[in-house]
Amino acid sequence: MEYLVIFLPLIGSIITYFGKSFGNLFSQIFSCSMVVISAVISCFIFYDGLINDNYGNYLIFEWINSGNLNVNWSIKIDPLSSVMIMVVTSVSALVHIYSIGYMSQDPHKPRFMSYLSLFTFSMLCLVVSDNFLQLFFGWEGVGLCSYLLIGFWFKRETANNAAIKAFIVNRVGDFGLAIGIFIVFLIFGTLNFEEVFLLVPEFTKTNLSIFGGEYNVITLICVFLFIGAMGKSAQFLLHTWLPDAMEGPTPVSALIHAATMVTAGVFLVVRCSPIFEYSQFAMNLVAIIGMITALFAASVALVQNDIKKIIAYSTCSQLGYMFFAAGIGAYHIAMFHLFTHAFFKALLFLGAGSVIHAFHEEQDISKMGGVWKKIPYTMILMLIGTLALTGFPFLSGFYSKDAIIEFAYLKDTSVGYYACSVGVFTAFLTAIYSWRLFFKTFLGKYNNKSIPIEKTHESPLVMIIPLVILAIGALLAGYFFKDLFIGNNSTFWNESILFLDFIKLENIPIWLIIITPIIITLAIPLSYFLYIKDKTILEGVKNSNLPLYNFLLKKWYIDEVYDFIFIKPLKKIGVFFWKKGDQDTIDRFGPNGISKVIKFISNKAIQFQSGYIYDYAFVMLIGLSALITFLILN
Amino acid sequence: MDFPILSTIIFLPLLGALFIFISNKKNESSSAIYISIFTSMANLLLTFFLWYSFDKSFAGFQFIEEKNWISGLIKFKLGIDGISILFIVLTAFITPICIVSCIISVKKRLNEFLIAILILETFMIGVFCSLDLIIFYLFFEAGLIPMFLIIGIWGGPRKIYSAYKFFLFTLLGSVLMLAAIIFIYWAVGTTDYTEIYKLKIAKEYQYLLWLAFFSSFAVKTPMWPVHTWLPDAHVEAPTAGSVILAAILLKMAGYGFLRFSLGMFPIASEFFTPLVFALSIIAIIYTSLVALMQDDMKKLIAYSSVAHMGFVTLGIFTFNKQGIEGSMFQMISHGIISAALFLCVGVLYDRTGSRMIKSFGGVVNYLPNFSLIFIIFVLGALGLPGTTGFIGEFLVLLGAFKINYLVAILASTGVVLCAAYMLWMAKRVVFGNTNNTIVTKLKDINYLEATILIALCLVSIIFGFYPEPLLDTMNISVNGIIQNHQNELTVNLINK
Amino acid sequence: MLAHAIFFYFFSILAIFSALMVITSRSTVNSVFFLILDFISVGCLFIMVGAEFLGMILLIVYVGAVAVLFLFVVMMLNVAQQKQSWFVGQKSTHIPSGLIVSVLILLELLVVVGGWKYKENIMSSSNLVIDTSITNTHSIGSVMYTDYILYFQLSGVILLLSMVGAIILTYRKRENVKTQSYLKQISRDKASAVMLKDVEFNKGVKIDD
Amino acid sequence: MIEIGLGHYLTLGAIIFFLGVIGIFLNRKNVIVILMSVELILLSVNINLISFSIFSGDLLGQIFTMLILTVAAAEAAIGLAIIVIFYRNKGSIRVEDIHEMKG
Amino acid sequence: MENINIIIPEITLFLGICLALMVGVFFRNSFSIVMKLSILILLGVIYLILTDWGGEQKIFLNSFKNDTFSDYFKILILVSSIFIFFSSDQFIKDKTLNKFEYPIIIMFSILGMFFMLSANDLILFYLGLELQSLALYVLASIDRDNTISSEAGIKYFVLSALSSGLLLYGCSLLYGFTGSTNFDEIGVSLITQNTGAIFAMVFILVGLAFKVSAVPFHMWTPDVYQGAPTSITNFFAVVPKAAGLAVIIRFMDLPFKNIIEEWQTIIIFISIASMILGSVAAIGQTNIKRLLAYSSISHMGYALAGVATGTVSGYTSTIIYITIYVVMNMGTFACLYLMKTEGKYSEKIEDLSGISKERPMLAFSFLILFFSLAGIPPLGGFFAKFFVFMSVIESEMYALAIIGLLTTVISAFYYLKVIKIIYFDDNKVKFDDVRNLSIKATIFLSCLFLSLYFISPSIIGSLLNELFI
Repeated sequence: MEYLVIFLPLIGSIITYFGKSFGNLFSQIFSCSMVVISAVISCFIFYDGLINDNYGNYLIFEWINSGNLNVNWSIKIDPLSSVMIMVVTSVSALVHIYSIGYMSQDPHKPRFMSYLSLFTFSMLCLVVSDNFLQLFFGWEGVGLCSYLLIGFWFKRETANNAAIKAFIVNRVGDFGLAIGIFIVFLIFGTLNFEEVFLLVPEFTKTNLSIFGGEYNVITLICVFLFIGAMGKSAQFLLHTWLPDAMEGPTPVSALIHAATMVTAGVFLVVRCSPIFEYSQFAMNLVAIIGMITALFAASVALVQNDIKKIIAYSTCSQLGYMFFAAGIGAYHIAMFHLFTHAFFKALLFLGAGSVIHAFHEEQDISKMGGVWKKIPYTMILMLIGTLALTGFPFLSGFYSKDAIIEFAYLKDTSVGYYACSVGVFTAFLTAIYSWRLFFKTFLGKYNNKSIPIEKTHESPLVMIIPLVILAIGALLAGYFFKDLFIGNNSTFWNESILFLDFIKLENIPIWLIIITPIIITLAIPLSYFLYIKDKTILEGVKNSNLPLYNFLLKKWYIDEVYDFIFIKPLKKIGVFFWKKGDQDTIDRFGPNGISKVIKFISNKAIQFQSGYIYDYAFVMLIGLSALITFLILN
Repeated sequence: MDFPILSTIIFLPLLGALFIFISNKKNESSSAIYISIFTSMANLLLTFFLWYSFDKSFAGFQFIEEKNWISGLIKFKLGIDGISILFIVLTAFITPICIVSCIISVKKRLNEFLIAILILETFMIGVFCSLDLIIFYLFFEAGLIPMFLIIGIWGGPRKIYSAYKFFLFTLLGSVLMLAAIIFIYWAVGTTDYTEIYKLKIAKEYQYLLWLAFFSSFAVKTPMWPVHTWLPDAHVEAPTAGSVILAAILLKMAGYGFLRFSLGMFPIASEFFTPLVFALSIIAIIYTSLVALMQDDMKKLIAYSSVAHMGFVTLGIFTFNKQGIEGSMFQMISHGIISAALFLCVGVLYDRTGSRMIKSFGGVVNYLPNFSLIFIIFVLGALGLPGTTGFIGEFLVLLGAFKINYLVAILASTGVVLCAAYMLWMAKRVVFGNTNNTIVTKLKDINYLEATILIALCLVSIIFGFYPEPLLDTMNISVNGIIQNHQNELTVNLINK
Repeated sequence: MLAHAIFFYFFSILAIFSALMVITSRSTVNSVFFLILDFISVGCLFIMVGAEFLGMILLIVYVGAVAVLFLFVVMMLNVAQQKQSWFVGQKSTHIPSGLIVSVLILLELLVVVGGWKYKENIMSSSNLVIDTSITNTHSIGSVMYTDYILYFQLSGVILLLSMVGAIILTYRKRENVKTQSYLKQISRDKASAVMLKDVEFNKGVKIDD
Repeated sequence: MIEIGLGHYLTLGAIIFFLGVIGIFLNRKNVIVILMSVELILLSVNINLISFSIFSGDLLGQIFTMLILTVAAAEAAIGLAIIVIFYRNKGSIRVEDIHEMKG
Repeated sequence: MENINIIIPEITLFLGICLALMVGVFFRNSFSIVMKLSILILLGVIYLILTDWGGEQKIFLNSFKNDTFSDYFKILILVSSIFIFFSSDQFIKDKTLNKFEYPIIIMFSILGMFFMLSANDLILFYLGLELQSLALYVLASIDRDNTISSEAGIKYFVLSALSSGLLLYGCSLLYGFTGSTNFDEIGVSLITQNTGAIFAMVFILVGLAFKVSAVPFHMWTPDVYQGAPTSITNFFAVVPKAAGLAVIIRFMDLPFKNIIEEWQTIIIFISIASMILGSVAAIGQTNIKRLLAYSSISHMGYALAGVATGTVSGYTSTIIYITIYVVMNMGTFACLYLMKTEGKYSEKIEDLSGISKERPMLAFSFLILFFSLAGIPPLGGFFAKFFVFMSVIESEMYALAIIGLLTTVISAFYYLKVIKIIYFDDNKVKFDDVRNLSIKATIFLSCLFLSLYFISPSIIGSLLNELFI
């Protein structure tokens, strides 16, 4: 059964790709059914694990066996992976179905479906791995699928660039992850999670001298692993690919860049909680990076105009939440937020997709507005998503986000307090940009000049139904799974997450509980007023703080800085090495130089062969006298 | 085993070449095609049989054949172990592919081309089979002749410069090796590798001898800064030539390092490790950066070969299990993937006559099947898990990390750069808009091309997921190498 | 002793002078004459030192044959006018350095050869002792055709070769040259010598038919 | 100085040898002079041999000398023949004219 | 009574010469007959040598010596001469060199070489050398109506006369300072203290180096190779070289064996200079005969490297080298006989361009021969170099070995140039279809030998086993 979950998407992918000749319908139905079956089974596995405690590790076959390096292909089912499987397969199934409608005009449907299924397979490989290497396989696999799907519309230059950027930035992260894995293998001699986790306590004092300094191995491992996680989860400094990745089709953004792949980083940190727990430095680093990302992304999201980019930054920001949750030790809450976030963010993306669909591929929110009557379902669903995202009371986001903030407070450390305040502030920003998005899209005046309002239309049923299901999740998931995931007495996580010092969610000051809901509720009218009623105020603010505005609009100029620091110099160095190094130095003084010298000598040697007898005799005599003189001198 | 299977495998292609030579008719090549395909396939089957009957649990050399050759001096000695068998299989596997590819793409003087390739196969397999240094040198050098002709006769516009550069560069490197081999003969009393292995070479000689061997292998590998012949040779060589060059000829050097430098000069190898590491690192980063800026596909792949071979040398000189097995794997993987990439470029070149990246774009619209395969190999080249490329690179880096963190970390940046230049090329060639009207009229790959490419593709993916057959084959032999190395070093330490 | 020294110095200075003149003389004919003078003086030295047969032979062979051959060729090729002119119109600038090099060789030769002290013990292995009781000619003649017959024959072969070689190089079969063939003339019979013809009357004779 | 020994003769031989050598490569005008220089060299050899022969009381040197005389004659004959055919082809035997081939 | 039997081959050869001379004089247009007769005579001499193979014997007051060494070289000379006769037949007729004296003079020079090889005495050696040289003077200028050929004759004559003058001067000093002309006796009395005799050694060495055209006494080589008719060049490139090298070995092994220190440095110098100059100067050549001249200079450098070791294995390696060199040059020159366009023989390298399309077999022969000349394995030329370097390194002369190996790379450059012209360039000149079996057989046998030599590389070595016991 476990095998089925993993391999059905793969089969779906392969058959869909090569079954092009069976037609589009076949490919869509086949791949959808495969993933749906997989999703159903995964729910069953989750349930089975929950009820019967039926967890285990299923070996497929040995992968690499080299000296003391033994790595298997295997399926490890434990609470953590079962949750992930369920999230991945179910969101994936819904996105598959949604894609049937969304991609109906596209000539390359089978390819698209195939990539989606392949992505699902890779993601599953990642989450069910029992060792670092298979995780790395899935990690790169999802990166690949992300690359393929971002660049799906390969004729667009921007899409291609975005795809490459995504892959390479991820590679930078993978570079860190790989080094983390190397250190793990170096220290522990194995890459198997369980074996590593068992050994961790013995090595907490071990130091490794690297780059001329002595560092604690656990910290090193954690830092490098976290670099990997940063890359995949688009954390600050390595986030640049995520907004660009919105060049891909919207279902892709929903599935990969919101619900599943980007959370792989969080998953990694949670999976490695038994290591992270032993390094306070790494934990703090995670938390701080998470906080910076949360704040940064939210601030940038405030001023963006592209509907998908706003949601992308929002995703970034929410991932920041998850990280700082993990960083302060609230792994289960991070997972919970991951879980709920999957629903509402997928919902938002798909909803945005629906909007875009309605506007015929228009993504700029300043060119939308006032269409709520034309697309009512979409509007309602988006509303649910927005509410859930902002953490409106009793929706799923509320439970997870608040839990993070509360936990941070209870942690009772300086990082915890910072995290708490950042959480609250970010929640406020989240509310502002979310409502800005919502209001500018649906309310106000109709701004689009290229498409008359009559032409906008509601999406087909096949797109709406997945949205509805997700909306239900967004509404209720928090409430239903709250106790299970983060409840005080829950033993659900069992040994898959390690807590060294357990914090009970008690004795929370009442003001803390209510401050966030109040802020975000107040944000609704505020943003309505600012974005719909009286735009002049914002204009004034914007004009008086133009540098700041531009700073935010240009995403803190990080892309430009990277371009300046890395890309251009690398290209220049490449050309330099090629032209100056290879051609002008090595070739010039190497082969070409030597052959020139030899040709020169050759010409000189030939000059002696002047054709005159006396010269010949002269050379002979020189030879004779040289030999005689040599002999006499000896 | 009484039947001299190794000699058969070595000389069967030569026989085939002879047949073609005899039955050579002008403007008539069907019989030559059949003969060459038949011979190479028969050889492939024989090597499979060899692999099948190979005893994986035995560390020493197997299928040993010994004949008096130069009386009183040198014996003609053949034998294989877990390392060489893989290269033999690789050679026998690549050759039919080359033959098919040149049947498709070579328009003039096909018969001669087939003869050259078959003769080359003989020499290449001979290199991997020989257990005597002189025999090894003989085969090692002899391969220059057919390769020189392949580049020169069927090459591109700058073929003469490239062929010269290739020939003289490699010859220059290997004459020093010849001097070293002869010196070993007089110092040890034999050039039989197994004997030298037992008798050991005195420590004070090792350093210079190591350098002499290094000069040959470094050129052939090729290592920075003696790599510049490779891009030129690749660019100008015909497709099949590039394939053989990348897939097998470069591997001879890696094999040489592994078998001879490590086996015979353990102390010197240890001593010169920093040098090799430094050059490998430079090769990886430097050539990756150069590759990034190439506008010729073949040149790009050639530079990437240099970078990939940098991983190989890096891995070999880690002296640990992962590193060496990784190098082995990387060599085989590179043999398959770079061969396939050259074939892919060949497919485009056959159709358009251009290898320039900028003359393509949007190929996927017109050659979807080709593009799929091309992308798979691009991904394999950048070391995506699930292809052989990943396992090789990963093991090498893992092995290197055990020895030297800095080296491993620097080498890892090569992986990132590799992704950059490979994907950038893929983007500019396969994706994007089609600016060139020629591209719009292209036909997708035909069955023959598809067959060879898919064969390579399958091998790459299968061994990417299930590398056990390869790792298992080399396991014991690699252990032997490491064991020997450790012993030598210990003895050396005690002597100190 | 003194007489020996006087004669030695006289003839050797003469030999050196004439050798110098051979190579420097402006006229080739003069060169040949100086060569002859050189041979004569050296021949005298030979006779003086006791190798009278060779001294004579030198005169006979060289002066009588070789030098005359030279003269003959010089005359035949009509190059007598080609004047020797050193240091004029040189294309090659090696002359000063050439002189230096050859003087170097000479000095080294003189140091080693001229200054070398004759050691008896090394020369003891002589296997053909000069018998002072018989003449020089006699003693040479008695071994030349017995013990050293191989050398003698071989020198004959060399002369044969030089003959054949000189002929193959210079002999030219001349076309359209009328030559006598005695055999042909003698062996002519009547039939081939006389042709009888019946001549028709009153028609005249047409000779060139 | 008065005592005339082997050294004197050898010195004479060396000087004539030296003059012969100089004659060969300082000569610019006439090939026949070169031939004469060769004869000078052979003469110097003869002086050496004769003096060695006399001073060591060994007849062999004289026999050698005689053979050299023969060879010298043969050499002169062939040499002059070659000069003659060259003259026929070229119309000159100036040393400077003999440089059709070079490089 | 002395055993006259051992000189029978020489006597037979001389009588054969006389017979051929007679036949040539008394028959009209007798070239073909004399040619065939000469081949028969040479075959007969081979037979005579083989029947009395080996065994060291001396006659004529120890001045004539016959042993395996001289027998081997005699056979080598005879076999290669026969092949030259065979393969050059067509060429000679085309060039109207078909005078009956032609083979006779070659036989004279062979006779001279025989005496050179068998000489155990300075006088006999000198006479043999002169006999050979005089014949070669004639041969060089045998195309007497051709300016170039007669120029080659003059150059060869003047320089060779100079060199034999130097050699003779050395001989006279050697005679004076050791008191004997017999090699064995010279060998005994020639010791390091004997400065004058060592001086004489240098002069003799110069003369011998001239014969094998070793640098710096090589100056005649390119011009004579170019000027002489190809068939003569073929002879020049092969036969006197082998004989000259044999004589050098003889000298080093017998009279000079006690002063090895002194001559070793000289030979090393000459050897290195030849390798380098031969490789370097050949690069710019456009005439294939000139190219081969420089090539033979560098080959002589390698062969002398074997001599320079002064050991038995070194001498053996030199003999192997020269044997393979002879085979390679036989084949290469036979190929030149096929370079005929519209009845004229071409010598320009560029005329070979692209012949691989029209004449694949000829091109392939060139390929084998030139790669073999370059010393690329697995062809015969490689083994020649291999054995030399084996012995050089055995004698721990590493610098010589390294320089030698590096110059092989340089020399590979110009061999590749010819291959490049043949195979890579476009066709310009169309060669006549020469249907001559003997030329093709020569090429074929030579190529076969070179390409199959790797099967049993020790074959020559084992022949030579008893050489220097």
